[in-house]
Amino acid sequence: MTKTRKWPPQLGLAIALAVLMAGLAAARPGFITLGNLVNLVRQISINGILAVGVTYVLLTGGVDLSLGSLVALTGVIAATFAHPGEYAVVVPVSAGIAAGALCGAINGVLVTRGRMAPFVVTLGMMTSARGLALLASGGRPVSNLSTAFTRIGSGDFAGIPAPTWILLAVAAASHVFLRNMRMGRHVYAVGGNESAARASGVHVNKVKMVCYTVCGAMAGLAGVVLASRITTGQPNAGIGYELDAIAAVVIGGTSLNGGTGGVSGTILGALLIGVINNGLDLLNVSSYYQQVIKGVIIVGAVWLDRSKKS
Amino acid sequence: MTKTRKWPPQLGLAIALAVLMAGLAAARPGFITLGNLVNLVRQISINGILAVGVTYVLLTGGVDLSLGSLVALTGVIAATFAHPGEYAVVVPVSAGIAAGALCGAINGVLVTRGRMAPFVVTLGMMTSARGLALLASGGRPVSNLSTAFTRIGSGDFAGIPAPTWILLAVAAASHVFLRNMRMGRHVYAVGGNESAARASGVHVNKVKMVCYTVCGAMAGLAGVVLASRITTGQPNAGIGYELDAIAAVVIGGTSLNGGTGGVSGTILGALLIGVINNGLDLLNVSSYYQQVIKGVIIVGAVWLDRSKKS
Amino acid sequence: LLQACSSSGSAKKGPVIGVSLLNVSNEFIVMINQAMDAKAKELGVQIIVNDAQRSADRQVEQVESFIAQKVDAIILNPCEVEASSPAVDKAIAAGIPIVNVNSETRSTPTAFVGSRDEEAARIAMEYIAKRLNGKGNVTMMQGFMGQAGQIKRDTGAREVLAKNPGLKLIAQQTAEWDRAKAMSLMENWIQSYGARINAVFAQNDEMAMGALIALEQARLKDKVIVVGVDAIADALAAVRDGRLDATVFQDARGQGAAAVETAVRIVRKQPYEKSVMIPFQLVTRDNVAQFH
Amino acid sequence: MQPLLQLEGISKSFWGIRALDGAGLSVARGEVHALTGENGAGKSTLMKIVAGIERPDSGAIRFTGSAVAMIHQELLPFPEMTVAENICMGAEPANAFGWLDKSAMHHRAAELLARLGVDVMPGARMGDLSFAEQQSVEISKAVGQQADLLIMDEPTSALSDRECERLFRIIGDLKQRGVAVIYISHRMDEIFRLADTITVMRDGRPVATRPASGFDEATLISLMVGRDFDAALVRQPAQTGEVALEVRKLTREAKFRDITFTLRAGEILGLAGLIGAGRTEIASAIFGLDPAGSGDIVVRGRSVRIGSPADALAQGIAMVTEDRKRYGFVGDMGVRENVTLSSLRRYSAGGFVRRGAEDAAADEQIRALSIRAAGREQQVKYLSGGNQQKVVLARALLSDPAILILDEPTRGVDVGAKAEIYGLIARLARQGKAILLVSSEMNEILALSDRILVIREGAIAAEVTPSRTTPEEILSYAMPQ
Ligand SMILES: Nc1ncnc2c1ncn2[C@@H]1O[C@H](COP(=O)(O)OP(=O)(O)OP(=O)(O)O)[C@@H](O)[C@H]1O
Ligand SMILES: Nc1ncnc2c1ncn2[C@@H]1O[C@H](COP(=O)(O)OP(=O)(O)OP(=O)(O)O)[C@@H](O)[C@H]1O
Ligand SMILES: [Mg+2]
Ligand SMILES: [Mg+2]
Repeated sequence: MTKTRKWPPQLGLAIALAVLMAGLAAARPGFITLGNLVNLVRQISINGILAVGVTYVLLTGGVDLSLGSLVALTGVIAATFAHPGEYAVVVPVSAGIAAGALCGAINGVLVTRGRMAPFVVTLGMMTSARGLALLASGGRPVSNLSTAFTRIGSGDFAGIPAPTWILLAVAAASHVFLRNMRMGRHVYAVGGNESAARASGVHVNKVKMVCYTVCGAMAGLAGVVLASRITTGQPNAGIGYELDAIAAVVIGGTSLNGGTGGVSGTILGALLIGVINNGLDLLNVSSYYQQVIKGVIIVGAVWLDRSKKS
Repeated sequence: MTKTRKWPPQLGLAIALAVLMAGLAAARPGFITLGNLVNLVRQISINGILAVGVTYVLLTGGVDLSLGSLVALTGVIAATFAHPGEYAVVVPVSAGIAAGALCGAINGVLVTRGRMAPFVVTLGMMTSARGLALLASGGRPVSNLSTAFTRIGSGDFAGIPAPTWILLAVAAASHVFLRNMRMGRHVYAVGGNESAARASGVHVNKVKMVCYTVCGAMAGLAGVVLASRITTGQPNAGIGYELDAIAAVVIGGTSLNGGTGGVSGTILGALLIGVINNGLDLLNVSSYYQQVIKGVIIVGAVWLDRSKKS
Repeated sequence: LLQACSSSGSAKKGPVIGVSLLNVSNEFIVMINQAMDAKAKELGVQIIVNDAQRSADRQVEQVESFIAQKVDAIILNPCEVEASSPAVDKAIAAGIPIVNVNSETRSTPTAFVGSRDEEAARIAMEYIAKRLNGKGNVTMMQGFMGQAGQIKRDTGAREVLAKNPGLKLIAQQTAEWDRAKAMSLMENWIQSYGARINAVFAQNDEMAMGALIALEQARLKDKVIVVGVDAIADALAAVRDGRLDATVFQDARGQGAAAVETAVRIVRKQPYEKSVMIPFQLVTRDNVAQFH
Repeated sequence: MQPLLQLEGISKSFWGIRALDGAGLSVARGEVHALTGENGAGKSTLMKIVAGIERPDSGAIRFTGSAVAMIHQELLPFPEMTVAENICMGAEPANAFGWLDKSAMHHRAAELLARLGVDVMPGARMGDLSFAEQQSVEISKAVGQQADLLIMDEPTSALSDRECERLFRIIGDLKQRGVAVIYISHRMDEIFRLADTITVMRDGRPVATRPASGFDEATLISLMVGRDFDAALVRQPAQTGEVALEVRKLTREAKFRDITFTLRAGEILGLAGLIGAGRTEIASAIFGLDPAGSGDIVVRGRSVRIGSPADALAQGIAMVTEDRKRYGFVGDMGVRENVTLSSLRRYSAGGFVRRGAEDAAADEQIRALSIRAAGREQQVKYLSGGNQQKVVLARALLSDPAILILDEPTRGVDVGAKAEIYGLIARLARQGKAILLVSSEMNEILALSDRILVIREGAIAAEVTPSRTTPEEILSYAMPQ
């Protein structure tokens, strides 16, 4: 009969990214060195982890504004358990991730059982979690962390920074989960048409709970990595990170209405944002122009992606 | 056969607000004094104006993240024309509003003609406009403003602060526009079912253009009022204002998917946020607990609103 | 939790002072806050502390609320030079004494306790000039663009650069007061300039710490001088350990205590100084012990 | 005389998929022009082009009238707005400043609804109406638009005979006034009753256009399907077995009350009634989409609590819903993913989907129901209406239920496929499945059911046996007293 349309969904974005990188390499040979590429992948790690997490929530048609605050809260909690000579490094790491997952689960309960708009629920969590982070730390950075803990953020393996390995691991696992597992299919169904998913026997609330909890856990992981990288638990860390993470996902082609998109696009989106930040720093563009240009490039890249499609 | 459901949509929210205010009045008699009530309505003015503006955009199913940056940009622009003895006060005011409207229109064009997600477009504008505000001001506050200009933010009329009058005016006009004018109905239609609206002969792109432009103009108005109130055009003003404004709208019952809600809910939402901020300050709740409580109250109020409905 | 609830029930004993702080998730401001609490307890006055969360507009609102509550005095830790001025004007117009702490506003308050931010940057940059013998490549990490602190520290630093033509400002960029952003920025600078950078001036210690960690990880720290401002605990520890070259001590506790004391004196109609200047001090490994 | 509408050589492709291939059509004023043909033949696409919603790749459109109104196959409601606002959308009565005249809106809506004889309040919220009621509202909207060409894309797919009669009368009136109507339908009786001219489409172009008198049913069907075909329905009553489903005193306030019946394995029980009688509500309550307030549901002798469709599916109950766009499919997903959504567990191991098995199952269903798609990966939102319906049906069948609830199962399905589906339903009953059939098509329910319950205003008004009843008798029970 006729052929199925098989246009890779993020081709436009990948082209935009390639053009941008080629331009930067031409303008600044230092951009394409091994050292800087390692730099780049390290710098996108935290936003990447958050973006992978929030991809789950966005796919269901929800949103999570609490990410930035959760990064602060979980970072502070992890740091509290990470002083040298107190606990094995697994304790702070699990504490941070568990705290994030718990907050995510609370978001999930309020969205499903409470039948409230995800925007409102996670806005409340954003505010409350920030307060908790300040309370837990007394408003001051929690420092003096063990080297075992700080190595998470600063170490590397086979030349690639540890945070990047973590990002790769969660991205790969999420990709497989969303593409190949039954529950992953259900995530798309809930986001695509919630009533139809329910009528098909999908446990909509369970799916949403999983997504919000995973998103919270990823925020916890990001909080741990950040605290380890900057060697402190900062109660005022992560402000605005939620927007960067959501931006990466949306730039990567996942719809805010849910149901379409995926982790591969998210990684491209995070890379695009990372390349812009890194490239403009390398070019030493003045801060004022940097912001103007950054906005234009983001819109331009997405425009290219859109117009390639139709 | 079927009866019309005539439960006033924001009754739950109004009740939540009343309970909160009664509680505050009991805990702190100073809360209910004339002086503090005047304070309260003045304090919600800027967020209220922004929230009314973004109501238009949210009703179409879009979003506007650029509000905060536009407040800064338009404030700086207005301030540049507001030095004493240079221009009549109408010049800076119109310049600010026009600049906001222009930026809003650019958002609108990119969303309609460019067929890009409003999130991405307005995120780009958010970043770029902030850069422009810094460029236009050289990164420093624009001060030394004429008293005619600063009176907009500090003056009052019949005991009610001028910014509150401005909010009342735009809210009333918007309410009438959205409820009683053809174009207003079309705004709801576009948000409710865009393809149906198109099939019904509604000029979808035109409606969206109007909404984004009005939203930008309101941001300009808010920028003018803010600059006048703090007697400077501050290039770093308005950070995070977009979230507060959207929160007021969503708390007020307007769906992020568009098509339902309205200005009356928005005003209630802005009031709720204002009362929480003002009340917790009055109670001298420590800032950390204040944030925790604020998040809880927002979610609680919306929960009350939701559960009353079903 | 509800400090006021308990005390407002009982008969009002001492004067009430309203305090509006720049941002209590900032360690430096937290220290000012703690000093104020201690001093208030000592003097038997009640203080109401509001957090302006870096928004001048909120700050003006909070002062309006204090006026409506008829507090006896106001202490203002201004967010902005210009934008926080209406708060001062309104308090003065309402006949309530207002004391600015830590930084200035355009409008003149009843009294001022603090120091000049330009001074801190000047001290830091002069230290760099001295270490480099007036010759070398410098980078500067800016605070949040357009904020009073950033502008003033920028001004101070540039004065010293102008006096030392041998110092070249090869790059400057904002890291928005944030440690994580500063780390990324430093990493990018290392890619661009590598060992050509001789010194980094960060406009606060958070950013200095971020730059420091990035340089250490790139094994360049021994080639680059890093200086911050504020003397937060982390930075002092880093100076003590010989990692951070210097920071500039600003006496948060002294400022907080003096502000409350001045406000109480005004309320009690005792003599007070209109301007209490608390000097900055350079902290290096040599004198770090006295700052703990 | 110059025709009102003249189409020539219209072609349209979607991503390389040819929907229209040089289609031409000519419609005169005052003519009722029926358009029919297989699912996916391109009827809706052609009409969307006429209405200006899609742009053709090539071809010429000559329209000499002033306005076109269209009733869409997939409804286009504004669920959050009132019925009156829906009806007036795009043509609201307003003064020169754009100020709305709300009472005029209300009156216009009330009048149009009364003409169609639909019992819906102009102030009701559109989203609260049943699919059929929404369809009636959209018909009223189109009729009220004073167009000289009215396109009706399967307007009666969810209407029962009474509303259909009213609609036909309205069409007669419009014709008198010189309005041309293009009427798309898969129902032969309607086509022969209404049409002056009939065009049959196949594979994106008309294959025959003749005056209605030039066709008889058999030739029409063979032209549509492309082969000779016997559409007559004959079903031998099946052997019935154990009681599979028993419903006792099922009640929901203001919707239905005291619904009690039993359904045996191998039996097909029909639910007949007028729109709004509550049949869909009853079916949805049993399936757990919208659980009832009180009453018992007994499945194979055990009383069960069904709080959600997942519970129902776990009990072996599957349902094809009436509102396919809302409950039927996930538009962004492909045919494969939709078809297997309810039974994914069977095609997975250890939580992982086994793609090979899933692909095979999807292909099997595509073949069995002759779903016309560009492959199993084609997104369902881009399928034609009838093919979407087949996807929904396939999903329900694939879950291999013991009890199957079918609410308007052949809505929008072409005659050929309809006969296949009838055959399928009969075969399923023979295999021992218990089937609850809700249908507004009298022929369908009479031909397929073993027993028929007539629902009137939320209660069972009568039970009849198809072999010993007539459509008139059923209608007399269904009419509100
Ligand atoms: N937007 C679209 N994108 C891709 N393909 C489309 C789109 N719209 C229609 N098609 C395809 O065009 C063909 C014709 O569809 P159309 O809806 O016109 O059929 P139809 O004759 O109305 O069928 P039915 O009787 O089932 O309603 C189908 O193969 C369908 O899949
Ligand atoms: N989702 C809904 N929300 C509120 N009311 C509804 C909903 N669906 C249906 N109703 C109402 O329930 C009543 C019964 O409708 P139902 O759809 O069950 O009738 P029916 O007999 O199946 O007829 P048909 O399916 O042909 O419309 C109608 O008055 C309708 O307005
Ligand atoms: Mg069709
Ligand atoms: Mg029905």
